[in-house]
Amino acid sequence: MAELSYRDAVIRGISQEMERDKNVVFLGEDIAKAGGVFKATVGLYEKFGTLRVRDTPISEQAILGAAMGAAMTGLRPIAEIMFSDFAAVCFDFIANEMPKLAYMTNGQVSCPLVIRTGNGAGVRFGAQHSQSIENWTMMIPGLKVVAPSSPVDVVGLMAAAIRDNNPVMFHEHKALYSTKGEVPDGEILDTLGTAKILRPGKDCTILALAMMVHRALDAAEILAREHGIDAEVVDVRSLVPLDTQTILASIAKTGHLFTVEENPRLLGWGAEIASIVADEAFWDLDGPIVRITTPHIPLPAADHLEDLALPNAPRIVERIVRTLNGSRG
Amino acid sequence: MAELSYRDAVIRGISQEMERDKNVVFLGEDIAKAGGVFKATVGLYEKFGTLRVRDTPISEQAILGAAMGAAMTGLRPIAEIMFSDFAAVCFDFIANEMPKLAYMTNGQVSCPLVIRTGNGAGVRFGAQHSQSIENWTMMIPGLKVVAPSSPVDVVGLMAAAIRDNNPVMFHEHKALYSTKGEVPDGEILDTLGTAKILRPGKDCTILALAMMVHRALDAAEILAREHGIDAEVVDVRSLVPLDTQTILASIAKTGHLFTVEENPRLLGWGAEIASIVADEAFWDLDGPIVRITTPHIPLPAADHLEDLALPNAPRIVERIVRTLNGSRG
Amino acid sequence: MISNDDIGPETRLELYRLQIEIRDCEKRAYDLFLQNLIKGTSHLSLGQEAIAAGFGVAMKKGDKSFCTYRGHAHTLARGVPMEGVLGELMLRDIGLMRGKGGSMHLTSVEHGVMGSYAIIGAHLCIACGSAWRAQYLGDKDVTVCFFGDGTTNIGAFHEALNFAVIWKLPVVFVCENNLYMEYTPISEVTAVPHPAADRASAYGLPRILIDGNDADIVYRTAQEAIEKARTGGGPSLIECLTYRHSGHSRADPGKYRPPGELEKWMERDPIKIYKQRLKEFGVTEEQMKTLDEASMRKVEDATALCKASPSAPEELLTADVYADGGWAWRN
Amino acid sequence: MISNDDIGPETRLELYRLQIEIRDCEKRAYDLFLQNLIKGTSHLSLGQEAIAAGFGVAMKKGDKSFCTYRGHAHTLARGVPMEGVLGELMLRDIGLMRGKGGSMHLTSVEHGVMGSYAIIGAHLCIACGSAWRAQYLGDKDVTVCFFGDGTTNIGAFHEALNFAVIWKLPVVFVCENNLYMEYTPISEVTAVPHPAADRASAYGLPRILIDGNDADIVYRTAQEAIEKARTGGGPSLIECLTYRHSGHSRADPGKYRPPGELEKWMERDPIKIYKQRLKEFGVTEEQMKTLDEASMRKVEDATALCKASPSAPEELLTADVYADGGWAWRN
Ligand SMILES: Cc1ncc(C[n+]2csc(CCOP(=O)(O)OP(=O)(O)O)c2C)c(N)n1
Ligand SMILES: Cc1ncc(C[n+]2csc(CCOP(=O)(O)OP(=O)(O)O)c2C)c(N)n1
Ligand SMILES: [Mg+2]
Ligand SMILES: [Mg+2]
Repeated sequence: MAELSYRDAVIRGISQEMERDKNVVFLGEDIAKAGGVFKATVGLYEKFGTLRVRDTPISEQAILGAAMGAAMTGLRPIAEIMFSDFAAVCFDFIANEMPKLAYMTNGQVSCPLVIRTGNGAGVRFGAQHSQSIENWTMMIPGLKVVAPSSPVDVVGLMAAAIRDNNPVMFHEHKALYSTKGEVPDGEILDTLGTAKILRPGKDCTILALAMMVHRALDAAEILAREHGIDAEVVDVRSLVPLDTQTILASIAKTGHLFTVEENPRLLGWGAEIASIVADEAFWDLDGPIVRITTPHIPLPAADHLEDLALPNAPRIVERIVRTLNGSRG
Repeated sequence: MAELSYRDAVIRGISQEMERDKNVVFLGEDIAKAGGVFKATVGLYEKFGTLRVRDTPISEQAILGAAMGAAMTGLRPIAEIMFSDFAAVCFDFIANEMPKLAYMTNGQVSCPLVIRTGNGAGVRFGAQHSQSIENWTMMIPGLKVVAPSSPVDVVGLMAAAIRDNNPVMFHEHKALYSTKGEVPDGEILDTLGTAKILRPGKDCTILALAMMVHRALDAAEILAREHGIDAEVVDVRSLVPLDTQTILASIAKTGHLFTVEENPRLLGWGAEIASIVADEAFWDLDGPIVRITTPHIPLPAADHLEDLALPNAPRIVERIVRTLNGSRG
Repeated sequence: MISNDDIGPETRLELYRLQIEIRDCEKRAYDLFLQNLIKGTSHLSLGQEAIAAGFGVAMKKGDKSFCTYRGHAHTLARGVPMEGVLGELMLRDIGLMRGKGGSMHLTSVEHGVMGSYAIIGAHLCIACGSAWRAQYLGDKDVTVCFFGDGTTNIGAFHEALNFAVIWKLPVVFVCENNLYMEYTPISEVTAVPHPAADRASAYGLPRILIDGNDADIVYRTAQEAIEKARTGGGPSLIECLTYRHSGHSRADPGKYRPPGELEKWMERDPIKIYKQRLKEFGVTEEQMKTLDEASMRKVEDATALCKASPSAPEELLTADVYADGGWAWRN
Repeated sequence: MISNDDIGPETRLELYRLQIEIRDCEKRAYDLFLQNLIKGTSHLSLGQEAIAAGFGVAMKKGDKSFCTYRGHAHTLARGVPMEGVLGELMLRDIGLMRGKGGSMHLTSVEHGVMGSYAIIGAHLCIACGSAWRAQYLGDKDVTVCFFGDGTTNIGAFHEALNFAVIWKLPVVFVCENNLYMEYTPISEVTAVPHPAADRASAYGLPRILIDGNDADIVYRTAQEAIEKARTGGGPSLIECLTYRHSGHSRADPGKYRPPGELEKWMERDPIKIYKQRLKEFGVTEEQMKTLDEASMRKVEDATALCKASPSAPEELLTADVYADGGWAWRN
């Protein structure tokens, strides 16, 4: 058991899989010799060599195309898209090529690859380098989508993503790279499509993802301490597949659903879950479903404005208290 | 008052605006001399000439970039992206450049342009030429998004989109191009952000968009005739801005919400509306919110499979009847 | 009758057979959609057969083809049965993808046809990946990627060419310059006269511009480029001059063509050219007739099989969204 | 002392002044983030000043600049006050965009700076649009688009160049080849030795490769290309050889550089070169000293103003999402 940073967990997860399977290869911009702009791939080049860890030109379409063609014919590539915002310059591969391949070919071809990318805000990079695009990828049929919140989940979900036979979007949160957590020794393999209850509670369910998980947990502590509200905090972890069983079971117990989303409001990931719950768990609900999200705006660069935009513990607490007080349920 | 096809309504709308404002220019692939692959721009080149209606190379990024740069500096370009699926090859402009410009520059620059595109299924074109991507665009802050269902709406919303000072995604439905409808003579100018109640009803609210509007209306007739259910059918028309007033008022009246969406399930446009209603109109609801969508799959080419995938009147009726019978509300 | 034949009689007859079969099959596809038996769209290679045939014969088993929506010819050229192709165009159960993909996405992995792609540009990058895999695993197969003149103006073309060169990948890029994108002449939208050949130098590649209507020339060029790739010499970019006799797709009557253009190119019809060539090498009318008849029989048999084929069962709608065969996005 | 001066003393002093001011301002930016007064990222042009200065002086009022995240220099070169630039880096209310955009998106429309773009490639296409507008309206302004060597390998570069040429747009593309993308040497990922110059022919353009560290050479080249564009001669693509003295961004110590490389380029420091040049043309140490001091005063005054500036009011968070000034996505 060692304490590992989220950043080093990325390296550990990739290392673990590259050691066990020589068909795992890794490409991206500045990922090899330089160890990545977030220093989240340091040492891989030295360890696995120039044939398995390759620097590329600034050609995101070629990066994902190469990963896809290699995956179709026998390799298990990992491709880095440096900032998740750049998914837009290669979105044809993410939305139209990789996820439709197995279906269009009637199962003749599969596409076992991982796209890992630096997602999310909090580092004052402004509108084009801070987006949370988990919802861009959740909406595409044929993709799988994960977004870990802790070092141990990074390692286990990375391993699961690399071993999965489908294209997996692996959203690493920029602002979490330097955060630390306990990670057991030895091989770690987690399961895609599983949510985690991080704090059991009976009064309401709070769903969160990636960086928002930590803010939801902070909020839950305040709710308990200052308002006598016992919130259950669920780390969704995987948007596709979605662990609806864990989510619906929690709501059956608490009767109240809140989502805490970093993505901008319209069609943020919580919208889908809200619509599922409002259909399948309608009679379990004792009050409105409330989504706490970044407002539907591009992100500002200024620190105080960015802080104001993202959901934080006080805002989460305020919304939940107001809602629960207002509920006649 | 003349009968016009949806296709000719596109031509009429663009013509009307190009006549009144010489800063309106139009570019795209095969749109000029050939009149467009859907024949929805026939005659514009002859009418407005080679400087205002221009054929381009197969360079979607250059097309949208040129439109954006021209819009920033004084023109009001209309850009065609032939099939909406191709939005993925120029998504950087749609998601990262155009919609963030005004915000990032603190209002120094605006981006008055229209991207019109052939959206939707029903023509057996398969997974890469049949997608409904209205949700891809709805989720981007700073964009406006419309999807007309009738020729008269095409003309009026096209005019409104061209006169709007923001980037507007104008989704034309491929399978509707040949459909006809009455269109008044003279200038037509509609308003973005307004839904239309096409069939008043008291028992439930059905929200639909583009081609699904017609299927929702068919379903409503069957519901009335065969099940004594009086459904209110609302054509959402504009996803951004969203006419939440009309939508919430309808639900306050009926107590039941159904959405009929052509986009695949996860984060289809109805998810956002469902989440708004489950929050703000929770106490008005007498039963579950049910979304009737294309399943979360890529689209098959085969006619019988494609027909099976898209929501149709019988499926809408079945779902609504089952839900209303099941409601204890 | 010419002697010293570098190509040889068997290969020549094979080049002829493939061109004829592609021609007959494409014509049949045309008839079938006139009979409304082909729904959806369809893009024929009539007039461009020599390119698919020349490469088809030069490629070895295990080599990989990446095609476009205009890919019937290239699929047939790898030995895929006609019923698999026509059946997919007709969206029947007998089709290569049982109707799920449609005419624009013909795929037959067992024949090395790694897919047909309908959004311009992407498959050039994907082909790089296939070649990268071969390079990494030490596999000896070569990847060949077919595309049109209009495709040279999209960004993915540029990224793929640069990428293939710097990694010295075993891939051959084949640009079929048929003078048009859909309806717009390539010359009106391209900064150089030869959209591919005039750009080879931008990737440090030699300029290769050939007559795409002469199967012998295509075959020789293909052999050279494939051999170069197979022996670690890296990628090639080949521009083949050709012309499509029919419209861009079933929807297109081809009105945009200047008068006389089609007629001029009919003179250079690859089949016509090749019949003449065979004569010069002493192949008799009878020999050709035998192959012609065999080709028509294949077309008739395939057509009968396709007409008799049902459409795919409804369970297929949700099959193979994920690699496990299913579509479950939730538990 | 050299006579027959095609550039002239005023212009030369202007070229010197701009280079010095950019140098001093960038150095101050560096100091400020060492003092943790600049949050977020920041990309300096130390060592590349001659390019921004040469074009800045050659461009006329009304001409449009499109820059990258490495755009402080190009923004200052259009006459934008230092406090607007430093203030934006410091994310204060006094910044060009009051802190909403940040260092990577410097924009000052009144000075013709139509924005700085942080996602590689896009702004080359956007610059085409600005030039198209000028062509369509008969405006006489020219659009200049600055970008780096690494940018030549992304698809948007290819689309923009082809598009600009076929429409004969009044746009000048300026590639600042500083030998690196972020940390990777451009030579390791590019199929040709000169990423821009060696690709000009792919767009039917002449090959232009110049010393980007000599402001006179940059200025002359800029004048020519801008004049050509202004008089309907269409676009140009110019590759300027240069080197960045600092790391890619504040986060980068530049460890990947081979020993001696930086030192070698320091010999070719544009400021050093230009001081020598001015001497040759008879400018005295005193004259230079006066300009140097004026520059430092500007930097000090700007710094003081920025430090005194508050951060923007919170209402700005939701302002200007739409052109009406607001952010309403619903009624
Ligand atoms: C990104 C993208 N843009 C536009 C289209 C529509 N489209 C389909 S085929 C075609 C013309 C392609 O021309 P070319 O590359 O010369 O191939 P050809 O059809 O002549 O074989 C176009 C524009 C597309 N499929 N993908
Ligand atoms: C599409 C895209 N990919 C990657 C990046 C990350 N990135 C920012 S700057 C940079 C290097 C650019 O190199 P170059 O074009 O030479 O410009 P320079 O920084 O040297 O001025 C990279 C890869 C980006 N901003 N956008
Ligand atoms: Mg063509
Ligand atoms: Mg550089």
